[in-house]
Amino acid sequence: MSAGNFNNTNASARSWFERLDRVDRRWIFLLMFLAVSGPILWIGVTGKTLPEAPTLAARAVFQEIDQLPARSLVLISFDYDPASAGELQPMATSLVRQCAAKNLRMVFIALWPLGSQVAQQTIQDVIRDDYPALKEGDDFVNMGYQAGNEAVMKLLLTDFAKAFPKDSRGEATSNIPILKDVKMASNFPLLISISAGYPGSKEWVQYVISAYNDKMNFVAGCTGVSAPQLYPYFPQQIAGLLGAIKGAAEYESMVNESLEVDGVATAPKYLQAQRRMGPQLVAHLLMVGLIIVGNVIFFARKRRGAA
Amino acid sequence: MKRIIPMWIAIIGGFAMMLSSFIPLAESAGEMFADVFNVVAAIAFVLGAGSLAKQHLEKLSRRDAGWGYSIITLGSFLITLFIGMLKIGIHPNPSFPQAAYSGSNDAEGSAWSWIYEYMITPLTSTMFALLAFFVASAAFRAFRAKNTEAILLLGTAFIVLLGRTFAGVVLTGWFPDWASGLRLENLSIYVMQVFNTAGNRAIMIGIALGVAATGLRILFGIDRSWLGGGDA
Amino acid sequence: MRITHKILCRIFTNHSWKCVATFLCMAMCCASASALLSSCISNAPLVDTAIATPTTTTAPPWFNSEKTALFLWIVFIGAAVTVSVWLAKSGRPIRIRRIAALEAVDNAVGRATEMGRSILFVPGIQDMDNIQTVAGLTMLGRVAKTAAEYDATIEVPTCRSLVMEAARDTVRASYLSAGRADGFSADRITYITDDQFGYVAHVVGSMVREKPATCFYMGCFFAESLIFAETGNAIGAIQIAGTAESSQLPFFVAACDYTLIGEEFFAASAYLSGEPAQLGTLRGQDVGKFAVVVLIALGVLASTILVMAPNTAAAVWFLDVLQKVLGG
Amino acid sequence: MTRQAKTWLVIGAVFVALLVARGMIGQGLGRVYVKRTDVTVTLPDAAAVNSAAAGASSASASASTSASTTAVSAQATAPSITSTSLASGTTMSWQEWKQVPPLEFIAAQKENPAQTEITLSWPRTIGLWLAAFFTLAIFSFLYADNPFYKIAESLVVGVSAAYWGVIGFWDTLVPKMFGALTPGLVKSLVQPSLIAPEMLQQISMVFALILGVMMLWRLLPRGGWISAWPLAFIVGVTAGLKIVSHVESDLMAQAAATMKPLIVSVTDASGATNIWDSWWASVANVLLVTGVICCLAYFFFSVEHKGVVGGAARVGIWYLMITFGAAFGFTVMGRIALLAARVEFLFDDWLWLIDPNHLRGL
Repeated sequence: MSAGNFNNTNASARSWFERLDRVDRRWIFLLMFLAVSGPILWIGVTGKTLPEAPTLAARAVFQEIDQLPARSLVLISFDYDPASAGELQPMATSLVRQCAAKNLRMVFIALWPLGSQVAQQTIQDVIRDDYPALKEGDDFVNMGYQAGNEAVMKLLLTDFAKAFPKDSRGEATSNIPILKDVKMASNFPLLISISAGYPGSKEWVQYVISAYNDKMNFVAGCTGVSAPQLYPYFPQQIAGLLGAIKGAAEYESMVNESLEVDGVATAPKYLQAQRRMGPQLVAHLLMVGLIIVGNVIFFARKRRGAA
Repeated sequence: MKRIIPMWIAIIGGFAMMLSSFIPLAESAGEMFADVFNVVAAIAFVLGAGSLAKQHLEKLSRRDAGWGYSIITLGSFLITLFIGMLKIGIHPNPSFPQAAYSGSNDAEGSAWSWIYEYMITPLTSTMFALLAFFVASAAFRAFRAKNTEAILLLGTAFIVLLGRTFAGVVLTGWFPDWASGLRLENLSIYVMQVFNTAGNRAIMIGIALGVAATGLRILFGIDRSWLGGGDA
Repeated sequence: MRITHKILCRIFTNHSWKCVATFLCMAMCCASASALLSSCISNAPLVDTAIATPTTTTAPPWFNSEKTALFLWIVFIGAAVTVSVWLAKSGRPIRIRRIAALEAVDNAVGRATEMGRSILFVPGIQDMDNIQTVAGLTMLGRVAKTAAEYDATIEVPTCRSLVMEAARDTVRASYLSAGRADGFSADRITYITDDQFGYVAHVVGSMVREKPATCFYMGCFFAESLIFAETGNAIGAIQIAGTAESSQLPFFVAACDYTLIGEEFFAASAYLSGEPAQLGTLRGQDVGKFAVVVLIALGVLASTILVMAPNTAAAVWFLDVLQKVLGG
Repeated sequence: MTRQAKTWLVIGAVFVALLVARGMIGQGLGRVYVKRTDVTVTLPDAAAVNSAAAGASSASASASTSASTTAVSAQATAPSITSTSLASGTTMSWQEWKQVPPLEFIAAQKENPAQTEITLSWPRTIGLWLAAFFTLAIFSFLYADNPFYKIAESLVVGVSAAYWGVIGFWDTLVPKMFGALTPGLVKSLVQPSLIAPEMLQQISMVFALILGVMMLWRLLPRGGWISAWPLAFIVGVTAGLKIVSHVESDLMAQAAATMKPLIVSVTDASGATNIWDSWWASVANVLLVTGVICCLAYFFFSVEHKGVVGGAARVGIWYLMITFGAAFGFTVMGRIALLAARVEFLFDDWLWLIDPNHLRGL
């Protein structure tokens, strides 16, 4: 509704709701900034986080990884870039952490050009820092980025080495011990995709999972914006789904709980998602408040118009 | 002739590609096209770069308002291109030291990664973050109960917004077990699995038909507006 | 060369080659129907064990029999479109329902002329290998033609080099067909950057500076949809959006004046053209939709019967056939 | 001075004052420390390379027979490399700097105040301040368009356009096209582990090169129309490919998934039918099937929305609105997370106001 509709309103006769209705949207921007930055400061200073109650979809992710026998192969696809890291990095960190703690063998791939870098960073933060016993090539490997979107996925169905001929260090796939028995994607009992859009989890379902639903389990982490498109696939094709930072926080709290050692505080990098739920809560309440105020204005004006 | 030949190229290419999906021998044609396309798009970067340079050089030479910003754009473009194309300051990959360009541009501490980390990341992700402000102003303005459609739109958004935070747990967490389906977090999942699935499914089926009809319009030569409007 | 030219022109002006296409379609239809039938018979127990392991199939190398159903569907849709086009061209009237967003295009372009401001057209942020970009460009052709007729300027910033080239061709030809070849300027169709948010930064920046009267967003959009739409709203522009990216539809619906939802977006170009042949394809689409609705209804019926009376042989068989038709 | 200019001045002054105050309290703010590591590699012996290359197409076998020439060219591009000749071959060494948290610097200083291993990195510290400036410059657009935003906008356009061009060159053109057409060159300069290209791959890349050259023909004064050919090929092939993939994955798969029974009986562990669960599951299926059919009715073009179809279409629109509302609600979460990440960058990395990751031992 454009402001032009109210040009004939006499400025002095404007009632409170009309003034509120025409409020400069920059005030809303300021409120949003405060709603996000306030809790960040507060949580940053006090270090307190809100409790989480894991939902079904997040519990399923945890169980899928938990039930795998040690040394199982897991294919982890980083289909996002640093622009979405705010939302997806906490999931990636927790997923890699649970896999590393379970002593699963991880193969990282990226279908987004910058995904390889993000994967490398995650490897550094989780595996190199906290699980230094795991060796690159034997226990995990980063295969880097491959251009081609779905074409790469289809190629994975038949020939892993052709899709990813070398890893990010430049080592040929045939020389990497962890990939010795890997011919195609179905050699991985579990596929994990952390995706921010196209290509991402939806394409994995369409091109890979639907081809072998019974041989390969699939869990996905996604941004809030792609979650609605993925829910139809849960729980048939996507066994577990982490939707946005909320899903990440639920899953993170489960992983932390399972790996908790008495007397040792969880490292702050494993609390990222739960910390970010603070600003979420206040900002969501602000949005809810804005919608309510907007409708109060609407009904007040409607009544005035009818009177 | 200048329009007929491109049209035939499109028609033949399109039908051949369609058929190749059904011929086991030619099933990799799609992947091959993806490669070919990526290469053509990478080569076409020259055209984009040319257009970018042209628009800013013209602005400069005309001394248009804000020509100073054109210097910034051109300068940063050329410097970044120079650093990246020549892999300035990148050491060879330790596994293959004999290959001078085997190192990755992304190596930590390189000029390239400096540009990435301190320019591209803050600029693009802050641009992305502006959305948080825009969802708020859009919700305030557009989510008003004007009619049934609008009520459904804002009502669902309301439920999901509340159900996705701890507030939902506080507000409805006390519901007894037999009414647990009405707890906000479960309600939002129910909405997702039923209404959202139905809506998305219909949209997807519609899109599939739309894509098929659009594709066929092109392949039958009915719609030539992409070659230029009308039948000129 | 001359002769080939003549032959080709003749073929195209008459559209008679479409008869050939139709016959081809029908022929292939029959061939594949028999293929499906034979596969049904040979697979009598209907146990699919070999679907995921392509190595074990013994299909002839010239046709993948697992895709028979898909092939049939494409032939069916193709035939539906061809027949509808045929009927439309033979003069049978077509009634197409009103699509508000498209009715508004003329007014929106006219408004820009009246206000002496430009029109902004964003053809999405994906490359030419995305069908939405192609659909966006066909729409650009229509909008540019109207703009040329109304003497309005149209700005097209693009996110890909190839899209820029294609958009230039399209707009140039639109101006030509509107008889205003002199009004075309390639410099209004520019490449900005491949980067999603670099592109957004530039487009919204120029939006607040140039204040276009009308904004079109037609193509494949991701997160930038709402940044565009809210900025456009703030500068008071009329906004018409169209995308098949279902995750972005909510934002366009909330912040734009008109939105083409999914399939409507693909129908837009045909609708605006007003040509019988193009409108005919819309009816072809409807035939496809009707078939889907009928199949779903039958499938629901059969599976419900199965729940109520398990082991009803007829229902089992019928459901199997339906699943096969849908590639299951 | 206009009102807006005054506002900007006030905001700027308050901001600078706060920044100066912040700089004087506690540990200060906005510094980046790096740790030096030395990397030394030995170039493979020329003779060994020759024998390996002759033996098999092993991945590490280099096609280059002149290790010293590549070393020279490496020197030219990377100034800090020093190479020394040894009996067995040539070694190369260079220094790398890794970012470390301020905590490590403080610890190292405490141990040995004269250490030079961990130092303040001026380029990265300047980068950090620039990043903070850019973040604020983009945020300032929310208030109004202004010179800071314009600078940020001009920069991001220039830098990112070049960035993607470079990515296209090194990640697509070099491995795919040059790798197929001039494998020897790519092997010796860029990727010694390159696998010899197949014939088909080479043919397709020659084709791609021809299409690319046709595209570029436009830059020449004559014959620019030929660039319509590659575009036509791309459009046609895209149309053909997408028809097949959309009909398969969207139309057929989605329709098949919707053929659900309207009545569902859910049995619990003991085998008895759970009436409530069955009822809810049945309702869900009925709603789902109705929704899909009604939404499809909305999309019918050649039927006016009147009567039964009109009613169905209206219900369809309701479903679509619920779908959109849900998607909107879900998305808000992601958008706020992104803003939170930027605010954390400002407060944590730059201003050192909070320390959630315990990098400074606050």
